[in-house]
Amino acid sequence: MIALLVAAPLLGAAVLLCGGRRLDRVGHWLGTALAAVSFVIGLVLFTDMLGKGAEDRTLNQHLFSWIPVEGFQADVAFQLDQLSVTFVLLISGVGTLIHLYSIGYMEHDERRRRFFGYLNLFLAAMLLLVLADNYLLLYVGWEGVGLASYLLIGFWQHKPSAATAAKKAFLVNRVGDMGLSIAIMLMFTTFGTFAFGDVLEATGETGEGKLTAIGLMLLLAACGKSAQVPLQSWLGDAMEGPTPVSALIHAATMVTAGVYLIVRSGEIFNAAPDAQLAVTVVGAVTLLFGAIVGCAKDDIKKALAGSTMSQIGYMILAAGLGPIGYVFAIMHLVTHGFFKAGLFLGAGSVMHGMNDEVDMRKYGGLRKYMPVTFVTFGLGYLAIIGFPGLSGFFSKDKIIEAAFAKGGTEGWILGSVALLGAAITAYYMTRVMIMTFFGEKRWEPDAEGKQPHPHESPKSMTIPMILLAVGSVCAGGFFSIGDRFMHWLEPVTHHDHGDSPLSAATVTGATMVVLVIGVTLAWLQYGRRPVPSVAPRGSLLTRAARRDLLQDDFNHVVLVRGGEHLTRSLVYVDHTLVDGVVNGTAASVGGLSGRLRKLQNGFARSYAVSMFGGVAVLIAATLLMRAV
Amino acid sequence: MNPVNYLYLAALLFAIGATGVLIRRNVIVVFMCVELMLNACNLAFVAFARLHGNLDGQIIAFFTMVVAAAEVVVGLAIIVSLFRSRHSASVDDASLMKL
Amino acid sequence: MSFPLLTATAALPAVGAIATAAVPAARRTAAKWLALFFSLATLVLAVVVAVRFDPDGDRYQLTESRAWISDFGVRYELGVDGIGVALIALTALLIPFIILAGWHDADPLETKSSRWRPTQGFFALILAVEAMVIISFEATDVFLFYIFFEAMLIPMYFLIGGFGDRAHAGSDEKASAQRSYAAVKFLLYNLVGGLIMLAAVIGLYVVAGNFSLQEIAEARANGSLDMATNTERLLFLGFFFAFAVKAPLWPLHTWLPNAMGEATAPVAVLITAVVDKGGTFAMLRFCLQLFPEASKWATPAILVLALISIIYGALLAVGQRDIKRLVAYASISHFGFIILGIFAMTSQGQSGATLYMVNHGLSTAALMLVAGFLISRRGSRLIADYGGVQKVAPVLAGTFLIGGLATLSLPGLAPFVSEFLVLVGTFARYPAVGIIATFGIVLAALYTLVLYQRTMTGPVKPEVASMPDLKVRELAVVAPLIALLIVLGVYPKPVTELVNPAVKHTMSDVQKKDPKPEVEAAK
Amino acid sequence: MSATAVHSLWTTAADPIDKIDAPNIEYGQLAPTLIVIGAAVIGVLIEAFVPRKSRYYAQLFVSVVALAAAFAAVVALAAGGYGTTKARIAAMGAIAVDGPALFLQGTILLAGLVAIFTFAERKLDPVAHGNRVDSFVAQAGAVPGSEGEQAATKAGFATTEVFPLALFAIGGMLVFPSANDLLTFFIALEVFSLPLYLLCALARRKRLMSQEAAVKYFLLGAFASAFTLFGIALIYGYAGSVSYGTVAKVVDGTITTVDPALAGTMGNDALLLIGSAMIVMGLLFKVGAVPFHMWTPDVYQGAPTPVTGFMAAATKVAAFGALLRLLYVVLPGLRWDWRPVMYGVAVITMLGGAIVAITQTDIKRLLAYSSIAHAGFILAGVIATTKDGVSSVLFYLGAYSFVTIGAFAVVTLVRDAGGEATHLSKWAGLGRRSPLVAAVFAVFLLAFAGIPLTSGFSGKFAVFKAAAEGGAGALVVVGVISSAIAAFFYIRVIVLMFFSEPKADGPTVAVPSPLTMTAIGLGVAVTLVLGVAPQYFLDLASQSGVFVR
Repeated sequence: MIALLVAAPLLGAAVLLCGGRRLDRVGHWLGTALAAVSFVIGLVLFTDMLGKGAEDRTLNQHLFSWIPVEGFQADVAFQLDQLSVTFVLLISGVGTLIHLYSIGYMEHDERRRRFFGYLNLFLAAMLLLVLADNYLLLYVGWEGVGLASYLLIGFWQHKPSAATAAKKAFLVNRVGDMGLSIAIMLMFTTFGTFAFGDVLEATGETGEGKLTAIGLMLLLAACGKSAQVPLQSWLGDAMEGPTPVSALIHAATMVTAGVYLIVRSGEIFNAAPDAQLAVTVVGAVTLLFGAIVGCAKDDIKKALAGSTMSQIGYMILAAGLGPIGYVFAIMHLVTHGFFKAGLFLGAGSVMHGMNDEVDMRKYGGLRKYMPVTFVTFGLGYLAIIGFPGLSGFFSKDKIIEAAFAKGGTEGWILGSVALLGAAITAYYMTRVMIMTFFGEKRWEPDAEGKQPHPHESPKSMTIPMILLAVGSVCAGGFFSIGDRFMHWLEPVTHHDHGDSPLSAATVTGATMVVLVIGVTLAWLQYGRRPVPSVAPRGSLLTRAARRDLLQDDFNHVVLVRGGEHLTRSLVYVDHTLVDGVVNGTAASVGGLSGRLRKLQNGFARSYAVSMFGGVAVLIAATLLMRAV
Repeated sequence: MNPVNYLYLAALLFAIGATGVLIRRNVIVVFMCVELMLNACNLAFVAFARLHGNLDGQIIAFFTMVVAAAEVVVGLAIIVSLFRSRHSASVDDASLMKL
Repeated sequence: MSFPLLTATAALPAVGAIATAAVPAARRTAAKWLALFFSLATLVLAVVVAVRFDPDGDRYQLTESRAWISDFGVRYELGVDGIGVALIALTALLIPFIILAGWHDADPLETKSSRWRPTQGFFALILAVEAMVIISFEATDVFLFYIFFEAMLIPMYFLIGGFGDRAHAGSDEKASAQRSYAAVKFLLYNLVGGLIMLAAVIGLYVVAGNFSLQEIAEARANGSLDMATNTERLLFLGFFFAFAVKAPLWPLHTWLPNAMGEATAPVAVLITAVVDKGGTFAMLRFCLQLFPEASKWATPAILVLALISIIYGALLAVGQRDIKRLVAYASISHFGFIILGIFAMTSQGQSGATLYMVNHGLSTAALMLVAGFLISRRGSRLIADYGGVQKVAPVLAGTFLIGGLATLSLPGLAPFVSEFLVLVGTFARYPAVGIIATFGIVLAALYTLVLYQRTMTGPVKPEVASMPDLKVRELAVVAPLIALLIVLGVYPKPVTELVNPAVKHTMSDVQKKDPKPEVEAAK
Repeated sequence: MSATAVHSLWTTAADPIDKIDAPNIEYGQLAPTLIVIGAAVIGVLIEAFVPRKSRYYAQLFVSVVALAAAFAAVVALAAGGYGTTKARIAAMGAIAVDGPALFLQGTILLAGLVAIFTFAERKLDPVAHGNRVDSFVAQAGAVPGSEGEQAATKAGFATTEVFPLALFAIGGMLVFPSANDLLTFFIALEVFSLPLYLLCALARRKRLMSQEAAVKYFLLGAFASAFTLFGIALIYGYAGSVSYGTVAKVVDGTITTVDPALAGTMGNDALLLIGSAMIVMGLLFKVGAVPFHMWTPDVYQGAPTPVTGFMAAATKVAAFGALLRLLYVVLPGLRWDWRPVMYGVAVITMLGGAIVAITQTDIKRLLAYSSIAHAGFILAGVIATTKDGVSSVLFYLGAYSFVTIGAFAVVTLVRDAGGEATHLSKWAGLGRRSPLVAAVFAVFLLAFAGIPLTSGFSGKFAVFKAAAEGGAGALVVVGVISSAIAAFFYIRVIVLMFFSEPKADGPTVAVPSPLTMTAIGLGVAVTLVLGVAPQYFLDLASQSGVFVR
């Protein structure tokens, strides 16, 4: 049954990718249907699980022994518990919606069938990732989603920028993957296994050093997949992909895999405080980083990407807090999945109506032309900034609370950062909202001179948007009332209330204050005054933020340039030195040959001289041998 | 006279012959030097025969003479044909093939 | 005596080579089909060998033993262990694809009737190589192995030097000069390696008095054959040098890019996927079994060289402008992994190395053969001459991508399993080495994706605009390879089961035990 | 006083000579040599008495029959156990009939037979004035390019003397490795050398080079012979005998022949050491070891190619045979003296031959240098000083001689307007023009290079193995290094033949008569058989590895 979850979309991918043109007309429906099948199976399993007691909700399925080698056991086996079923529902649910949306969005693309194949491949890999019962199989899903992400970011391969972005995403992720594989190797040498159950139970039997090392390596992996500093640079570029992809992979699901990994490995981190600290630091830094970048971008998708980074920063921060934060990390993950997917779909809908224009400075006043989009996007907006009662309010608030609850100076710092992040979130999201839907029209004809005619998107696109908006509005409340979500996950992640120096009400109040400040600032800057359609030069920070806080420049100079020089010099070394030594030896033998050859001068007498000398040496040597 | 002195003489002759081969240019002279070396050997054989008091050495000397004669026949034939084609009796002129 | 199955497996392609060579000049197509038939028949025999082989049985099975040159202490001794079976199967499997992929590579350019019969020669040489490779995998007599290990250089040499890419064939003097340079370089490197090994082979005879692998290994194990430490080390170095040239290990690798660059793609596959495996196979079979102590002594140095190969090969692959040279450098990197796995001296490492040999054969074959199809369409090996191929030939691009992904060891494809095993096996004993080697996986992604990006994506270049997609024959070559890559990636058990007992034997030969996990060790 | 009495006044009666011991000649055991020499004499008579037209056929017939008969005799002797249990010294101590002698005689005879086939080849050179011509000059006495030469060609003259000359040479070679005293040794040396000098001078094309080769070979050969002879004299002086057995015993110290009074001057080991060095030098000259090799390239290049092949193969066999007997039978007591020296010679010969060959541009000179390098390899086997050493050298010689004759026979096939096209540049693209010939030549080159599955590998393995067992491991390493260097130039030729584009004015490949085809075919067959299944021949060599003393 669990295997079917993965198998259905995998089958879809195989059929769609190998099927050829014959499937062009039905391919998208097939893909969507199989995604839905997964979702339905997920629901069935979920209800099944609800029927059981909290302690025996974990389901295991062993398919076959994958790599049986002496002293090494890797299985293809699944584990379905509360944590994974949460993900399964999110992935397959949002996934199905986005499949649906894509039918409309990709209608005019001649390679739509392939697009759905890739989407199905992604679903399969992502489900494998969350269902695996050991780290190695998780790794397969981990790289599988990376592959799908690569294929989908670069879906419009004819655009060099898309191809480059795809490659970049894969490479940066590979750096993270390196961390994951080292972590697995460490587990193998430490515990002799890398199955979740065995490893997590045995954490007490080894020293903190090992666990810290494993934790840091897992963090590296999470940084790669979840676009956390210092491996965040790929996410902005990843927006080159079609918008449904951004919504599904680069907002709702794949990028949160890092959070899943950390929460899943909770026992390791719990026993390694240093690693935990590193996690919180990474989360806090990324939270601000993403938010600042999000403020400066004029490209609607890149602004949202900055936001995603920042929100995942929140989750990572929460996950780093240990049992205090695990539940909230996952909760924020789920609510974020709803509203961010909704926002992206909204952005896609806007672009759909605006001839694929992405620059917000060329939008303006769209609320009248796209009412459904406006409303759903607006609800998502309210959810993300944490408007009271909407889902973001509950989940984010809890994280800020938990950060303070960490206690000590750390708690204060982390809490303050989280609060600051909330203010910036309010600011940049308001900015996006105003620039897109309010103010004057700043529309411009596209490159082919076509004036945009904004219109509402077709049903297949709006329905998913509406459903996601509903999720954005209700999920938080539904989860939080009576701490339902906490109780649901507690058997897996455990929970600890921590020791908050501030009361919950204080924190909520503070959040509200910073929220108002952020919204007001944005309104002062963009609502009151007309938005210039060409970006002003801006302050140093703005310019830096537009360039992703110069991280790409750093990468370019240090890694790309440095790498180019390194490879170029190595090519030279290989040619001249390594090959040169051999060629040189050959040449010197040749030279020796040329010189010795001259002795053969054609004169019989000189030959006789050599013979005479030879016999003299021969005699001398013979006598010498005797003398010695 | 001490027969050993004949040996010294033989060695001397041999050396003279060898030197001649090395430094003379005329093919005929070179060839004569080789003959000189052979005769030096003969002298040595005879001297040794005398020293040892057996006849082997002397017999060998006869054989050597025959061989030398045969060598002359072959050698002169070759040298003459070379001389007729090149009109030169210098060994050094015959150096078409080298390197 | 039962039917000499192993002899038959090796002899069949040899017979095929002779038969193919004898086909009259005008009947080119017949020669091709004949060669294909023989290669398929060999595949059938190889499958029979694999089926008849019992993983739980004796170490060497299907053994044959006949007197051959008693003066040299040489017997005609054949026998296979799991590793041998796996590699024989790989060889027999790849050759039909190589033949099929090179179907038109040796068609004579001018239709002028002459006695020059390149087509017949090409396929006959491929079959000859197959025969020699198979018998060298089967030989359990050091001398017998050596003979064919060396002799296979000659047909390989003619294949490299005699048959270039269509694009470069004909009157292009420079290309022909480069090609013969590559062929000579290939031969000289390997010949020098082989000759140095010859000295060691002779030395082994002087020490041991015969060449039977089993006898010597047994005598070593029970102490009746005692080698002085220095003797053993020198002999080991002699053997290892030859294998390191063939494998190839840095810094003895420079022949490979030339050879693979200049040869046609199928021949390049033959070099790297089949012939070169002889080197790593022999390290596992001969170096470790005959000279266990010296192997352990040399391990640190070899690990360092293997690491350098991994990183250096990958970095150079990034810097290449020529598609085939890029694949060649990638192979150097991969051979680094194989050697690393062998000398990590852990079960995982060695199983991984063996699997790696098989998987690398498949993945490189897939990538290189598709690259060959690509090159034959445009007539250039330079990456810069391509762009946007994906748009005009999506199937070609797709298969190329899968080949590339296999090369970068994407999980789910076969090479991942082996690469991970090698890494884990290495890490278990030498953590630092394992970590450095892991950098290789990032670099692998870099060179593969850069290659894919530059050739397949972006705007369509005018020169490739009319490029046809894969033909049925070409698809028939690539599709099974890809299917195998996936199957072995998901379910490598058939191969690991074959390999495990052999690895156990090797581990006991070198008297090494896997390091215990820390938790267990603590108990 | 009777007359008798008067007579007895100044004469005294000697003991009546009632019997002279007639020398006891074992004709049966000497049959191979006798047959060949006899045939040579008949050949001379044929020259004198048979009409010019029939001489070619008569000579060919006599030569072939004689060589075949002699070979049959060798086989018969071997079958009769003379190579092993019944090994003995015949002809009053002059000739040894034992394993090595018979093995080498058999090899020489077969090589000679094949060489005679190439001598007799008359299909390669274009027909001159209606006469089919072979590789030899029409009239040796005629000045090159003169009217006399043209007249001789027109008249259809042919130097059919080459057949008896070759037979004499073969006769000498048969004796050389089986000579059991230094006198016989020397005579045999001259008997096979002198005809070779002449044969060298008899090329039909490029006569100046041919004559030059003959002069050089002759002068240097005579020079070397003089040294050898002087060495013999010194040994004689040391031992008082030239019989191998006696000398060996004196060297061992088993017997003393020198009058104690003379011990101060004659009992001196210096005589022995210098003498043996000089004799060895003469042999090293014949095998072409560095630094006595310098005649080799010039002579190989200038001599008519069939003669070159014959020389390269048979001379080497005979000379190495004699060297083996000298070192193993006469001088084993000195092995601690000569081994290091020969070691050095072997090293520089292997390396020198291989290195200088790299830059050669003429195929015959290339093969000459290759033969020098091979001499070095064989010396490695000689140095082993074991029974295996002997048999490995025997095997190597057998394997090598057929490859060599075959290779030179192929060289005769590649021709352009000026005769054989021996410059390497002319061989470019031969593989495309005549794949079969090129492939055959490639097989020979691979055998020279010692690639497995050819006789070259088996031979090389045998000698290196013997050397290693004999404790000369370092020599083996030098050997493999020079093999690697040597491989380079063999491969260069293969590259040239197969991977270079044929030149427009390239040479043509003549279609030979069955004679040459037999020579080449036999070469290929021996190369492959000894490469793949050498056991029988190794056994043979190993059974033949024991000298009689």
